[in-house]
Amino acid sequence: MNWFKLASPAAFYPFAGRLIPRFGLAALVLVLIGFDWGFFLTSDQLGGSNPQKEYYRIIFVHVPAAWMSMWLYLVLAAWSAIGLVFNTRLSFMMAKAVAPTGAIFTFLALWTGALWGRPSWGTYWDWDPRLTSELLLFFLYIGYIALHSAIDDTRRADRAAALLAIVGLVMVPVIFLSINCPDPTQCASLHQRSDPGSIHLSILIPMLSMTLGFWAYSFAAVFARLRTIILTREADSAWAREVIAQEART
Amino acid sequence: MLDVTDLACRRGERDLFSGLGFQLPARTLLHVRGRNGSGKTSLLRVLCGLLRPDAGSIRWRGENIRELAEDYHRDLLYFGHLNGLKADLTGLENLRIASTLDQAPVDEDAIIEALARIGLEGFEDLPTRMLSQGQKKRVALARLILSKAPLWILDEPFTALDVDAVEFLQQLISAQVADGGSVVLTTHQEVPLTRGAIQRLTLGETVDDLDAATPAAH
Amino acid sequence: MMAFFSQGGYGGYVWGAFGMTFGLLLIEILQLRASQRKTLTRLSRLLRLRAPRQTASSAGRAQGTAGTKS
Amino acid sequence: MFRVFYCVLARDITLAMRRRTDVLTTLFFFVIVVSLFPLGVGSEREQLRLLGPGVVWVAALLASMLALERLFAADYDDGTLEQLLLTGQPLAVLVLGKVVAHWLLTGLPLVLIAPLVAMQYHLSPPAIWVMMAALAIGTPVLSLIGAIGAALTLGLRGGGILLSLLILPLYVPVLVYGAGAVSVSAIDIADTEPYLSLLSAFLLGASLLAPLAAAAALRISLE
Repeated sequence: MNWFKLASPAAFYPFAGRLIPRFGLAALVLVLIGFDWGFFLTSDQLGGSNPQKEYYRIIFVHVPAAWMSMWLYLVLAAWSAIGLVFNTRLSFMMAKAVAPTGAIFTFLALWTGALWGRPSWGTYWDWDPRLTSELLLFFLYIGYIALHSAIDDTRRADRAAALLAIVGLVMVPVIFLSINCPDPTQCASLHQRSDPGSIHLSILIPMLSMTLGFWAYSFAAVFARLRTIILTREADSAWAREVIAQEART
Repeated sequence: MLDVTDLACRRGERDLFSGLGFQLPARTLLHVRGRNGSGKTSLLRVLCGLLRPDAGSIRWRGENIRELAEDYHRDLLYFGHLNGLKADLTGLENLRIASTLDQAPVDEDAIIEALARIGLEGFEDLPTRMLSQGQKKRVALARLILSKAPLWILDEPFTALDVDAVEFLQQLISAQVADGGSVVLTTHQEVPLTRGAIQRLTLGETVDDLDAATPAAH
Repeated sequence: MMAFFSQGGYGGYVWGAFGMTFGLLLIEILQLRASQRKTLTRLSRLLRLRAPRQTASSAGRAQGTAGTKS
Repeated sequence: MFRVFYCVLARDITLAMRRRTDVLTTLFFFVIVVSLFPLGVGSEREQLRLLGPGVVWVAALLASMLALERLFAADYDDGTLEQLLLTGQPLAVLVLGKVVAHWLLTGLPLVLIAPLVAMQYHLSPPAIWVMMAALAIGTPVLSLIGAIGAALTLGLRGGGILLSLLILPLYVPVLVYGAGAVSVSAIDIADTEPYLSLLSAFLLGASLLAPLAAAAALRISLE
């Protein structure tokens, strides 16, 4: 397969169309495995130095959602940079399509974090560095979406929002540093320091399965959104007319 | 000197022009015509490098203007719909700043003389917001007198000018062409030249217009 | 079964988290479906409207080239 | 290059001096916001001393952001911005000139008036000095980062509110370390050094990168 060919919207449109059901199915299966494992194969209580009861199961969605939110912002900024450097239309559309899904996962990370915080810390919102970082990431997503929708001219909207995404990406390490280390001389204010090696396998497997499920879901959702964006923007071209005429009949 | 090939420009959902190509040698004036909305201003902004074309290339003395960037802008004088004057500054200050930024600073006497030539003697120390529309335009046009740029791109320079000023501007343009420069301009006015060539470019109407009768190209 | 739903008394938190997650993702899917359908109908209507004119005038573009007169 | 930088700087300052009220508006906005807090949270001294650094910094953030809206807008409206893009000078240098002028007109007054508002919060004299130093290093960073947002939202409807949405999250590091420095100074003045050096590092980074980003944003917005 010639991958460069896929850079043209005309070739990518049907390609994405074929992939959506596959990713959708993969997402469903993986999420179900994660759910099933997490609820029926893990113990009800978490012992150790930090004993937790059933509510710890929230991490099976919280952690994957938080991971996805950060990963998708990277994807968003990467496509923005590619678009600005190589001036490829599809990259901008890709970035635009990623943003809402990323924002949803960020919101979910915040929501599930709050619900975990209440039984765990006794409050829905604590200025925990990781939750605060998610909150700021959420603002960055909202900024991208707001700027893009405030500009009528598509090209300016694409490029301006892309630049904002890159500026955001450059600032993210600094923002996270300032949140994690409000005192520059010591940075250990995390509520719970987690060491990936110490996580029990029965917890890690559902968490990873759920993450992969969310990842596949993101592919499906982003491709679906991308197809609509492509069609709207390319409506004048011959291939798009054919597609529209064809799909309108079915 | 200016070499345009296969230029295309879209604004929003609409194709303004495509496959546009021409060469503009020295000692030439390019007169761009077309109806309202036919893309005249967009074309001029593309030629300035303010607007990125959707296809095609523009070369200045053989090099792409994207790569020349600032070097191209040094050779260029653009006169847009807006006068580009700060209303709170005097004509003198406006022109002094403009010439400093163009890296061709001129002394105060030259500016005062330029303003006098364009008929604004005694107005040089007034904030431009106190001037009339036509006078503001004259202050802005005084940049043409001070400019040494070989390429002028002028968007509707004749509007809001009275008969004397129009005639003076025509002389300026024809002097620029005679001195070996090039001028691109949009106007409904004819510009008589003493020396040099005139090219005409008509941007066609979109065929969606019901009464579109003009042929697409001349 | 009851134990599954009550989650040791933390059912509200656990199901609140999972419910919001799956709910939001479902809403996103439905919203994507709806917007795709809406775009298709809008574009096909637009095409139908334009079609007769398009054939009459062969191309919807303006073109220009310069000729020299001295 | 220094000549054009200076030219733009002098131009913007001359312009502001002909409309002096604009400068004072920002300053009074800052003073009013800071003065409102004690009315809202109560005037207990100990509490005010704790809140002071954060309140002053948040007010500075808002004041600098409000003023930013005008950074490029006036030039955009009268066409001089277009001319600035076509001057044949590196646009980033011109942007830096405008930002420096903007800071001198809106940021510097905040630094100078800081002792006055600090007294409203019963800050100790050393804390006041630290606050002035932190504001002097931090507010230019705000102007620099804000210039990117101002360039991106140029000419948009609702530009001001959009600008705050885009820019305020990016101000967080300056807020954290700026306010942190003042809070820490109450314990030991020597502890403020890492805070101020971090702020200085931000200033260095921002003055190198932000003008480039703002120049790119201006090019995009003027297309």
